[in-house]
Amino acid sequence: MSTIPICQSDAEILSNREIGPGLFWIDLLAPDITRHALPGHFVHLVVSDVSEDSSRQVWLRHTPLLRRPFSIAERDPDNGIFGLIYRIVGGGTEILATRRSGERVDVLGPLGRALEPLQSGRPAIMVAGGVGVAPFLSLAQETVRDGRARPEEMTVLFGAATAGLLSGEEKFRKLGLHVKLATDDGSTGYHGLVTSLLERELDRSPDGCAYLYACGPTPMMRRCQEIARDEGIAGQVSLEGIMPCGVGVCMACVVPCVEPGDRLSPHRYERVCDTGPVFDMQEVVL
Amino acid sequence: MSTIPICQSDAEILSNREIGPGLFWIDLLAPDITRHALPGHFVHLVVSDVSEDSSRQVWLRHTPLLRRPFSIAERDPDNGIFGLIYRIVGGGTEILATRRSGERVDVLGPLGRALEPLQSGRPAIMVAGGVGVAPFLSLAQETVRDGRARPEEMTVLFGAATAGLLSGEEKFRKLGLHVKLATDDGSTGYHGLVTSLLERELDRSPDGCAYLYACGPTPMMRRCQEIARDEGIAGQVSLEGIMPCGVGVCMACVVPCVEPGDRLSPHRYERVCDTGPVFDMQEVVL
Amino acid sequence: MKTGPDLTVNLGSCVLKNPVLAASGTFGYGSEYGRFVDLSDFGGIVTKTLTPEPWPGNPPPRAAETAAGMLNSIGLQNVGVDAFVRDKMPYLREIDTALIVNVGGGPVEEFVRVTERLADCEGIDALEINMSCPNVSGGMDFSTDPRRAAGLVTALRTITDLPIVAKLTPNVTDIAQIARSVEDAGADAISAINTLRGMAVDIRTRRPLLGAVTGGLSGPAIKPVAMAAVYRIARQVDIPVIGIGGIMSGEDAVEFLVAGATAVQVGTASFVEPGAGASVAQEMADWCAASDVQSVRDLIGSIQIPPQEDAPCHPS
Amino acid sequence: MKTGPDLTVNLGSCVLKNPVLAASGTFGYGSEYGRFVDLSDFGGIVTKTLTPEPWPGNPPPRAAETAAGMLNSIGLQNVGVDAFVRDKMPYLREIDTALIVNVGGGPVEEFVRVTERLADCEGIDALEINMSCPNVSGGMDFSTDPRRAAGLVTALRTITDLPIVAKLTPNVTDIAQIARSVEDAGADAISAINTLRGMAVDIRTRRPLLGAVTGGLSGPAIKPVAMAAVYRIARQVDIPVIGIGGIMSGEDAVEFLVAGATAVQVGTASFVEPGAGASVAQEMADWCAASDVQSVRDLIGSIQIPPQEDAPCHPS
Ligand SMILES: Cc1cc2nc3c(=O)[nH]c(=O)nc-3n(C[C@H](O)[C@H](O)[C@H](O)COP(=O)(O)OP(=O)(O)OC[C@H]3O[C@@H](n4cnc5c(N)ncnc54)[C@H](O)[C@@H]3O)c2cc1C
Ligand SMILES: Cc1cc2nc3c(=O)[nH]c(=O)nc-3n(C[C@H](O)[C@H](O)[C@H](O)COP(=O)(O)OP(=O)(O)OC[C@H]3O[C@@H](n4cnc5c(N)ncnc54)[C@H](O)[C@@H]3O)c2cc1C
Ligand SMILES: Cc1cc2nc3c(=O)[nH]c(=O)nc-3n(C[C@H](O)[C@H](O)[C@H](O)COP(=O)(O)O)c2cc1C
Ligand SMILES: Cc1cc2nc3c(=O)[nH]c(=O)nc-3n(C[C@H](O)[C@H](O)[C@H](O)COP(=O)(O)O)c2cc1C
Ligand code: FES
Ligand code: FES
Repeated sequence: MSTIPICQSDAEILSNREIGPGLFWIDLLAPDITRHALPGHFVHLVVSDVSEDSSRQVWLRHTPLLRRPFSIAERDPDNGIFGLIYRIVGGGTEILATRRSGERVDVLGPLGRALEPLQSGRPAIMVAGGVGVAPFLSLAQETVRDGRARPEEMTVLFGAATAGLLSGEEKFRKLGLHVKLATDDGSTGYHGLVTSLLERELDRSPDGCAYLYACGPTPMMRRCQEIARDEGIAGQVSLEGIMPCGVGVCMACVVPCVEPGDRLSPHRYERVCDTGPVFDMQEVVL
Repeated sequence: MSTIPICQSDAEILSNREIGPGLFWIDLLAPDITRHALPGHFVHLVVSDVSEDSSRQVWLRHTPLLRRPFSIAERDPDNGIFGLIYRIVGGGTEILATRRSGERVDVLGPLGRALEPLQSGRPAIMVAGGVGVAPFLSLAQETVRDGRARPEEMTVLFGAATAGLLSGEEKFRKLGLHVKLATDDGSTGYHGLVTSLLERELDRSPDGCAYLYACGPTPMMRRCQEIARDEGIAGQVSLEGIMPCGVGVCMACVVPCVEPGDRLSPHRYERVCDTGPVFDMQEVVL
Repeated sequence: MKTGPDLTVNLGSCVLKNPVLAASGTFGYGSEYGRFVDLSDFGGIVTKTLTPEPWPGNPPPRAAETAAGMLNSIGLQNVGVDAFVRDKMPYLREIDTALIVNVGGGPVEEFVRVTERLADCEGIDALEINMSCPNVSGGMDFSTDPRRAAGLVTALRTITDLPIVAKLTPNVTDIAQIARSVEDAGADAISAINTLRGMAVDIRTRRPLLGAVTGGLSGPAIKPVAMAAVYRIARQVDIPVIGIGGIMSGEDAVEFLVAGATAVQVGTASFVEPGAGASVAQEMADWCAASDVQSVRDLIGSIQIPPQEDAPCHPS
Repeated sequence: MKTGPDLTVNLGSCVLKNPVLAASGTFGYGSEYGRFVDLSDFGGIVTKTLTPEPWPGNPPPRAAETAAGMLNSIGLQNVGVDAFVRDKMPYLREIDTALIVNVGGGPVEEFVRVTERLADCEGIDALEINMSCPNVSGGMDFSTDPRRAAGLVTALRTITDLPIVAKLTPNVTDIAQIARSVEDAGADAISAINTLRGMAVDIRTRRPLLGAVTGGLSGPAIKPVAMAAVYRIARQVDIPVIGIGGIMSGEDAVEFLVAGATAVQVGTASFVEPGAGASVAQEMADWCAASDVQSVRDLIGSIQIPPQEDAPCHPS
């Protein structure tokens, strides 16, 4: 259980705009949450848009019922603002996309375990698939802000189905990171899987990666695990999971884990929301 | 089962505006429905506002689940437009009030049995409670349009909790009807129940009413039944009922009825949506 | 219906042009919705439960909306089997879709009377037995007791050659056990589920929202319960299962087929969308086409159960 | 909590400051939500079901959202009773609210072990027995069989003086019968209901959305089912009933009390609104104040059953 204080905030939407096909960026004003958030943390949002005092039937206010988890993608601590990047995949994100600036959303956060900070002298690669880029936007931003590591020590390999879904890459470039893109349709960058791009990178500069971060679809992360294992690279993955509570009470979001260094040890179930979403690269069974 | 053709129409909202505290008027473009509608008919609306192709979870589109019934309050057959007057009472009407012009609502109609037309030489009183005024707005409009009866032969007694909820009365005046108002709080017109106003009217001009229409809260209609029975006046009531289907299939909306002229006959259950909503004044057991 | 995937399925000897039927009690006698919906696009229609005599039903109010569902306590108000045959069958016979007539009653004799009256009536493709009518005297319910359920089916089996579909209630400890017993007694198919027992109260008046106090819950809210029932039944019987409960879309219907249903019924959905019987079928066809499924029959029971690491142990 | 109506209720010897408890399995061990919610505004907390040993639970995925509800198949993952007493009780003991510890297990002996371990542990106000854990060997469920249910309560009654609350499953033919039998065996209160059996399938992959295939349905979708269960039980037992199922608001809670519940639990609602245990209680207080109700106890069982014109006959 993390010791970061959790807040429940009635956050104001400052902007909510489409930045790619079905891809949105939302900025929320929530100073308490922003203050304590670290890269890798996520928030849990009530997306339904029927206002508090509106209907007599409370269940109308609660459609869809459950909160939706999103990784914090950017933080402006001076102004108490954080940003999320989200893709419309179902009813909840669909409704979220209709919310307007000035409206409010109920946010719980910051939640989960943060990413291992970057260290100067330990060049790192971040492999991002689609909206899996969110925690790495935070990580890059905070690392550069803190001066913990130099931008040149960070490489982002960012893959998506098509060019329009690579929104965010300009932010990495602006921070001075190496950015390489991959698309399934070849519309930009490398034509193929981002994990193939990773293999190519490791081949080209075997010393260019002392630490590997991965966040994206499960097959992508599974392949990253294999590559990291084969190459003997340490690292972390950031997972998703169905999260009714988001704070470690319901035991729904678990993932099977093994003991460090022992892939054949009996599985134990760890909560993605609380022990994770960030796990040691080889700890989780994907 | 009425022989009026029923249509299902994807009607365009032409306007939807607040005309009193929590009281709205909505105009819908639906030529097929408008063409056949008669005073007393109602429509069954899908109020939920999530568009057809939006979410993957169909149940999100269907919150609230059931259609909502509303009486047709006005008809512009030349332009294929009809109007409804509605009060916010719960989640469904709340959502309806947020719908904007240009959006579409799924409408089924015209439904139910129409009101008995007015006849020249048979002076009639319409007793309306709150939004129960809707069918009488139609009736007055169509009667004057057809020239079936002269406006002076129609009296509207219109009651509500307070003056602001008497929206629509100006339409009657414009048509040339006698209009008398009653409010519970005395903010305008007669201070008291509209049924007391009815008694006063009948006392004052015993020949002024050969036919009595009533639509409003159940206690109001029950009192109208008593008065009509005591005075020997024929007439009709227009009822509400919880209406899952609105077209006579589910048998949910029934009201106990007695045989004409025999108050002690065994009850039979009649569907408000199909045999009604308009019933002979003494036929229903309220 | 566009050409495309093969949508036909069989319920015993009864062939359906597509797997989507309108459910009993939510589609009247066909003619009401038939005024403005093309019923020939439906896989079939199940008519309102019939009793030997006209039946008045329960005191109103008889319906209430709930979260993603509704309660009803109609109490089987119906015109009775004689009026049905006389007034409703001529219309129903002309519709180009399967006709399943739902049979009810109190004691077994009443079911027998209705079934006998329908036996010589042309144009009926199958009978669905509403086993959830509590016996007026004992308050017992045929489909809560495997022996009584089987007894009812046995009694009807001897007097009709029409396919018999036994419609079961979910308000039991083990619905699959009831299903097995009616299969053994000669039922040709199982319909599952009828409504869940539920109630709601108006806290202002402190009165139940239903005149009969409790009623039956239907709609999307109960879909997961219906899915679990269909899945459990389908694994334990060899006859076709008709899935019912909260189906609003083609994808919902596909979900039931994957879990083991051969056909489905749409109930509450028809109130929202009178053409649901046709639109759900069309959406199924579209889904199959988009998913390279040649025949809906390939979907039936195609659920992939992942190998269990640990035996599933507890429900919560 | 503002001053106002009297909100206290009694569960046997256990006095609650208000009738709203957090339900087992949806509030962990208190400390998780306690980080940012004031638990002293809750009527009480029911902790996650405990087994004698730490229990791994079911394979993921363990949850899925459904219409106005959710499915879960946690499978009772918990730290075990020893770790609970050692690591969780010190925190829980300090909270100014009633503490009800939920006891589970496979065979009766496991319930006995957990109960014995808790017997000498200070700070516990009552035990809630999760009777819906299928016996690992036989797959049987204590609360589906009145004799087994009574046997379990009898076994625990002899080893603890704490009030025993029997928590029942709705997946039975007659929940009131089970309630009567546990009352006879010495239970001090009944909790109803646990989740409804349900399932959902991902039609794209054709795999169940839950790793354990079926799971338990909770949330607003099941409220009418829970209401009917509470109403039926309350009319047949003399001990208090705790209503559980889909409660999201103070008005929902009032509805349960009117139907016969003495207290309620909020489960799924806490996921949406972590402070639901307090806000539902506050809304109840506000509602009582606005409705001239001096004490919530005046609400209990205050339902007005209208005189029946006809006997209610059929569910649909
Ligand atoms: C820790 C964490 C961080 C995340 N960060 C982001 C992010 O930065 N940007 C982004 O676009 N998405 C992110 N996701 C995924 C995001 O939560 C889902 O896309 C979203 O919940 C889908 O909701 P929906 O109603 O649109 O979809 P539906 O499929 O309709 O949702 C149905 C249910 O499944 C759950 N669900 C569906 N997909 C996922 C998923 N992939 N992960 C978890 N629950 C899911 C929903 O929460 C809901 O309860 C994150 C998930 C987790 C667990
Ligand atoms: C034939 C007919 C004509 C009507 N005409 C009008 C009209 O012209 N203007 C107007 O404002 N209202 C009218 N009503 C009432 C209107 O249908 C309800 O106010 C509306 O359905 C409430 O929906 P809700 O979701 O806001 O309320 P909720 O209370 O949240 O609704 C819950 C459920 O109860 C039903 N319900 C609630 N109140 C009523 C009611 N009074 N009658 C029927 N069903 C109800 C709803 O349809 C819904 O299924 C009419 C009702 C009927 C039957
Ligand atoms: C208003 C209403 C009336 C019903 N009447 C009957 C009936 O007469 N006979 C029957 O077997 N089922 C009846 N049912 C149950 C439905 O056929 C169906 O089993 C149930 O509603 C679940 O499906 P759904 O969720 O799609 O509505 C009725 C359901 C409703 C909602
Ligand atoms: C994720 C989850 C876990 C649960 N775990 C338990 C449990 O361990 N023991 C128990 O008795 N009930 C458990 N329940 C059932 C709840 O306590 C409650 O009875 C049920 O969810 C209905 O209430 P609700 O609709 O308010 O959620 C669990 C429910 C959920 C949703
Ligand atoms: S979401 Fe509840 S424990 Fe993780
Ligand atoms: S609403 Fe269905 S019969 Fe009247």
